Amino acid sequence: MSTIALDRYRQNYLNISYTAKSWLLSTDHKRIGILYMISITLFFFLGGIAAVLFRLELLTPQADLVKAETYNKLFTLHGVIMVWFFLIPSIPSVLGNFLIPLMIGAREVAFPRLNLVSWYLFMLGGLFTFVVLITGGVDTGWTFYTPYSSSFSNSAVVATIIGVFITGFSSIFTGLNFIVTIHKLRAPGMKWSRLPLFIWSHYATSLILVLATPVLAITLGLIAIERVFGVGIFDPALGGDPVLFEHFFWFYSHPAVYIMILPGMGVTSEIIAAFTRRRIFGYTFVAMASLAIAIIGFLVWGHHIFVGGQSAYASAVFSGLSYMVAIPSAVKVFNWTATLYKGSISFDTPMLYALGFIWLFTIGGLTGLFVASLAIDVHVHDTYFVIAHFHYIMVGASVMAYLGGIHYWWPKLSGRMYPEGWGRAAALLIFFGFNLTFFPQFLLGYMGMPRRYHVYAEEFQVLNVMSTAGASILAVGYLLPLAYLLWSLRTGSIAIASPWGASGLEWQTGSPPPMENFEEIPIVTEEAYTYRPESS
Amino acid sequence: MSSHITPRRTYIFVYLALLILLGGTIGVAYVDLGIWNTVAAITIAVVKALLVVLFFMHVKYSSNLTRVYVLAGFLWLALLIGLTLTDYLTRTSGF
Amino acid sequence: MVDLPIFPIEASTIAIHVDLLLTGLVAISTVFTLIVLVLMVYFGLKYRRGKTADRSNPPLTSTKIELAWIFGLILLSVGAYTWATVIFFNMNRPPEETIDISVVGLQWMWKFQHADGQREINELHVPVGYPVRLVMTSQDVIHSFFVPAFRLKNDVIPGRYTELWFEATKTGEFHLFCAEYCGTNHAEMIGKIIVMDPRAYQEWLGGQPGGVSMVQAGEELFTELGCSSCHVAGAGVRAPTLAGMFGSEVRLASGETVVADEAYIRESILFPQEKIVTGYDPIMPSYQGRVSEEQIMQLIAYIRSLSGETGPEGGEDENQ
Amino acid sequence: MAEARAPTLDRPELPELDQESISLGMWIFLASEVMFFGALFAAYIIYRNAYPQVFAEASRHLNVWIGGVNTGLLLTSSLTVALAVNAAQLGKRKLLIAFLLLTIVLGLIFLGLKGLEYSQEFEENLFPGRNFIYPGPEPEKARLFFSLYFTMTGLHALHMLAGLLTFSIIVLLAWRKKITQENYISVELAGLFWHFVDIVWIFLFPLLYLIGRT
Ligand code: HEA
Ligand code: HEA
Ligand code: HEC
Ligand code: CUA
Ligand SMILES: [Cu+2]
Repeated sequence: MSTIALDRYRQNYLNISYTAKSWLLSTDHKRIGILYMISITLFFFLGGIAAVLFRLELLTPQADLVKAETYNKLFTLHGVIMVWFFLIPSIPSVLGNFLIPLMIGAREVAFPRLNLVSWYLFMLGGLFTFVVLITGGVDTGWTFYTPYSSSFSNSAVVATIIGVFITGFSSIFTGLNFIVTIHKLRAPGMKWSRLPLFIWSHYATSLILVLATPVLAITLGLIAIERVFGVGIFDPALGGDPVLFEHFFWFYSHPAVYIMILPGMGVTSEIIAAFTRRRIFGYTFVAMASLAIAIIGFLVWGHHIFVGGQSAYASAVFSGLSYMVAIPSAVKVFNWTATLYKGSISFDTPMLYALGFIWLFTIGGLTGLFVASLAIDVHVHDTYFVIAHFHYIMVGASVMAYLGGIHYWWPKLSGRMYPEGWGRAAALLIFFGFNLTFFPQFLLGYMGMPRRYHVYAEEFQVLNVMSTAGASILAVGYLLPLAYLLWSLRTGSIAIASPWGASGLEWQTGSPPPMENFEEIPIVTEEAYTYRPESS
Repeated sequence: MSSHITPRRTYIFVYLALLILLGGTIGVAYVDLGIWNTVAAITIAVVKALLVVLFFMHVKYSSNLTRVYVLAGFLWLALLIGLTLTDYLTRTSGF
Repeated sequence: MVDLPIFPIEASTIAIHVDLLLTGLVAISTVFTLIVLVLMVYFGLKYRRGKTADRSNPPLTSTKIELAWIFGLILLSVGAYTWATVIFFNMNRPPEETIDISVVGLQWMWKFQHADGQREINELHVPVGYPVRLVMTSQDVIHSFFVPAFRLKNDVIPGRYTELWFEATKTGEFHLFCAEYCGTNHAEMIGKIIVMDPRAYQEWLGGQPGGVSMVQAGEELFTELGCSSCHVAGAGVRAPTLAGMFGSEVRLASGETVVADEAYIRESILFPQEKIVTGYDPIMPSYQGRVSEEQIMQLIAYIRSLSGETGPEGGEDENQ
Repeated sequence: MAEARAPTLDRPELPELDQESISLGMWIFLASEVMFFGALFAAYIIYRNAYPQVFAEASRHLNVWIGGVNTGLLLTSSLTVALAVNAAQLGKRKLLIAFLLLTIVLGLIFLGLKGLEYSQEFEENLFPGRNFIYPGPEPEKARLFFSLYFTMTGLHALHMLAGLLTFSIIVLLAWRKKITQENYISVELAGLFWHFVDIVWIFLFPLLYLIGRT
């Protein structure tokens, strides 16, 4: 196998053609994955720049860098871009697209052309939103709460909604594609019980993509209709109920947070297995936990409106269900930790990210339980405590998992190795910068600093300065991988088919894989992660 | 491509049943049954939908996997409605 | 002079319970985070690749262990959940006797009116040691009334009433924030809760140009708007008498019964056709667009007073 | 391998999905569509539950005749679509085209009637836009009913348009003999979509037109 891989002139999906057309019209899942990678990286830095700007504003209690309007537009831009144009498509659309067929031993996804359509929809929605956010801006927050968004804001709400709406269809098609692919295109012998956990978590993610996204589309659509035609469904002046909008919005947006974490969990499972040379402890439980999270995750949305005018009884129900969704998450954390036992552990960059993921997810998840506890949420709702909670999960955990995954599969994606020393340094820098940015925000939140405030009370300043300092370190931390990964494309050493010695079908084909993925469709005879730590 | 071919006669029967049910739903709407009006309307609609799904859409002959996804759509809708109602039906003030 | 206060002052009866709960959750979380951290470090050192260690027969799965931690966590969750939920329901249930204050939120200020008619903007004076109940609504978008020192917040929603009650335990000035994003100057929709000792509070009330109390204002409106032309014994029109109505169960034409609370009265004024009292004709006109939220609150105060509800004045009588 | 660098990136032997798998994709999409309309149904249920009288009264302003006839038309079109799929399965091209054309005609009549109905409602100022005037009690809440009515039926009509467009394309393809007994999946998929649109209407009709008729 390695003889093929070493042949750098071997035909593969990257060198088969270099024309722009061969990329922009490619229906190859690997190329589409790369297209997504480039686009979401751009969006990430865009959202990041907004974050840097408002973090700078927050250095002092007064408004000095930007005006109130600008500040509001900045955090809206940050939230909208980071959620819909970076994190939701991050792991599924990049790594999922690239790896799902490879991992299950298929040549393609089920609907290759639809896959390309998804990317175009994504870009259409993305560019649309981008132009809107840059030219006019929107100031509703990423949550679009009505009646502010429908009757009061005079920013470009409708245009933004159209962008998000279009991108929603990209999500739905991606999810649909993955589901059919996983059901129908598994290689012979690839039973469900042999699937890598990455596949399980993407299956669960796809369910959410398909069943939750349409609700967001219609709900935002209703806001747009209300603004354009004056046909209001949530307008309190007509006896409508703005809280109903919140219900619908969160019916999507809570499951959506699992769209953002489940794929990261899948990546983590792969990395932990590869770098401990161990089958993940409790494979079945970890796999089922993904499905449990996806399903129970649909039943907890009301925890965002504990103080939003929801009945106290409904709040009690949603709080209880939120506690339940923590249990499958805990199962995962414990099983990953248990996998380390008697492993053969090496601390390469991907492993550092994976361990960072586990620990930061634990903190983020546990503080999720704080906010799921009714009495605490009354106090910390809409404060920086919530901001810290979700950045611990979304930045601490999910972005770490994404970076870990990119490093782990970089040889497969690009055919080159990244510089290991730089990789580890960046991972540590990001970990440190991250904690310095967001840990102080828990304290700020409990002290009562509300979110979406550009001016604040004096006593909050010290912690805010710490947070901004952390954000600057974080910014450098994120620039590093961008730089050395790009650099490695020219200078990195050539990757062999399986540089980590990991199991999994994706490692059995060349790096980068040939256009048709496998010269011959593999036949699977073993379970996932067959390693023998004693022997290494 | 091979798949089940439903005889045309079946389609016609189903169609006639649908028309009768349509007549039924209109008819029953003009009789005062109190709350049962709504129950009847929904029941008839569900039966009609079932007929369409099972025969016109061939779910009667589909694999279990397809059936799971057919059900999933409706089940999830029930979740959306059901849990939203836990709020609306227990509100003590307002709305 | 960097001083870093990292814990907010506790100034209400409920705050101590919330903080205790927080402490409990922090303790649980610390245990779990440490377990994960310690195991990660320990295994990482012990089983580092290249090190010799006993790696024989690594366990692959164990249903027993899995079920053990699943059920363990369920028990722990039920405990924490119950604790938090009980406090929450106590936060929601005001005591019988409260000082009632009406609150209207609008872009971007807070308006308050005391029972005796004293109005305040962005400042609210309350006595220490007495339960205070806020009945809140918004004139435009959703806001949220947040007093960190009391550990309390609730959204203020247009078209509805929401409530909040607290009993301050410390005198002093505390932050009032708007916590729900409400547009450009959301961050400046802030104010002060000034907690005074009861005597000072009485003096403050006396010193304010209160003028007309809520009930009186409501009574005037009641005549002005023509309510009295129907809702008064001997009026030509048959309309239910409003005396004794507040808090009672009203039987509706549809067969349902509802409790006549603030929201019900508000609805009766704005959307009278929706809930028709049994035995009456649906002739009451809608007052939507003709009364402001503040005026509705005054009407409600008046209608409450007709039921001999201690209501608005109640709290005050106590203070004397 | 040098020849493999041809500009076309067609990969060899891409697996042919069987019909069942392709239909599965459609069904997943339809599950998604259920949720898309579903939020509107949820809103309807919640508001109707809150304001039953007003909704009943407002419903009486709709034209039950047009609604009823349209339901009949749509059910019939579902039959013709089912028969079209049947014809495709049997490889009867002419019959396929005939049934599809019939479906398109039925769909167009539906939309025509719907348009007529909308224009009547616009004339009566029942469109809940800026000129909304409602003669009955509680105009504000009746307005909610009409908002729901117009959004739900409007969205439904858009779906019908999409379906009709697809059918027109399929007629063209069938005309050019591109649709064969072995490859009629497009007919099958369009059919599934159309039946779904029919089912949505099966619920819309009683919920919008038939409340408060007693
Ligand atoms: C990827 C994103 C992500 C993820 C995975 C989660 C996961 C969770 N979230 Fe989070 N959340 C967000 C993103 C996310 N959240 C965002 C973006 C917001 C704010 C939106 C906005 O308003 O803008 C938010 C807001 C938010 C709120 C509303 C707060 C408020 O506005 O007042 C709540 C309330 O319950 C909540 C709860 C939870 C819970 C219980 C989990 C659980 O799934 C966590 C489960 C995990 C664990 C618990 C850790 C592992 C467990 C152990 C180590 C064992 C110990 C366990 C027990 C004792 C049971 N979240
Ligand atoms: C995937 C989701 C995601 C990600 C990755 C992030 C990343 C970051 N977020 Fe994000 N955040 C959200 C999702 C996310 N956020 C959401 C949903 C909200 C709520 C919005 C709302 O209220 O509506 C929010 C809100 C939010 C707030 C609250 C704003 C407010 O309420 O007023 C803050 C405050 O500190 C913050 C900070 C940061 C920081 C410092 C990062 C950093 O991790 C970013 C680091 C990245 C970079 C810094 C870019 C890389 C570097 C460069 C481009 C170099 C150039 C840099 C310089 C000029 C120094 N975020
Ligand atoms: C044209 C006569 C008329 C006027 C004017 C009128 N009402 Fe009424 N009101 C009625 C009738 C009749 C009913 C009982 C039927 C119903 O519930 O609508 C009623 C019911 C009520 C109820 C519910 C009573 C119960 O027992 O549940 C309240 C509260 C009320 N009105 C308040 C007011 C207020 C406040 C005003 C003025 C702002 C007002 N009404 C003006 C005729 C009137
Ligand atoms: Cu008012 Cu924010
Ligand atoms: Cu949530």
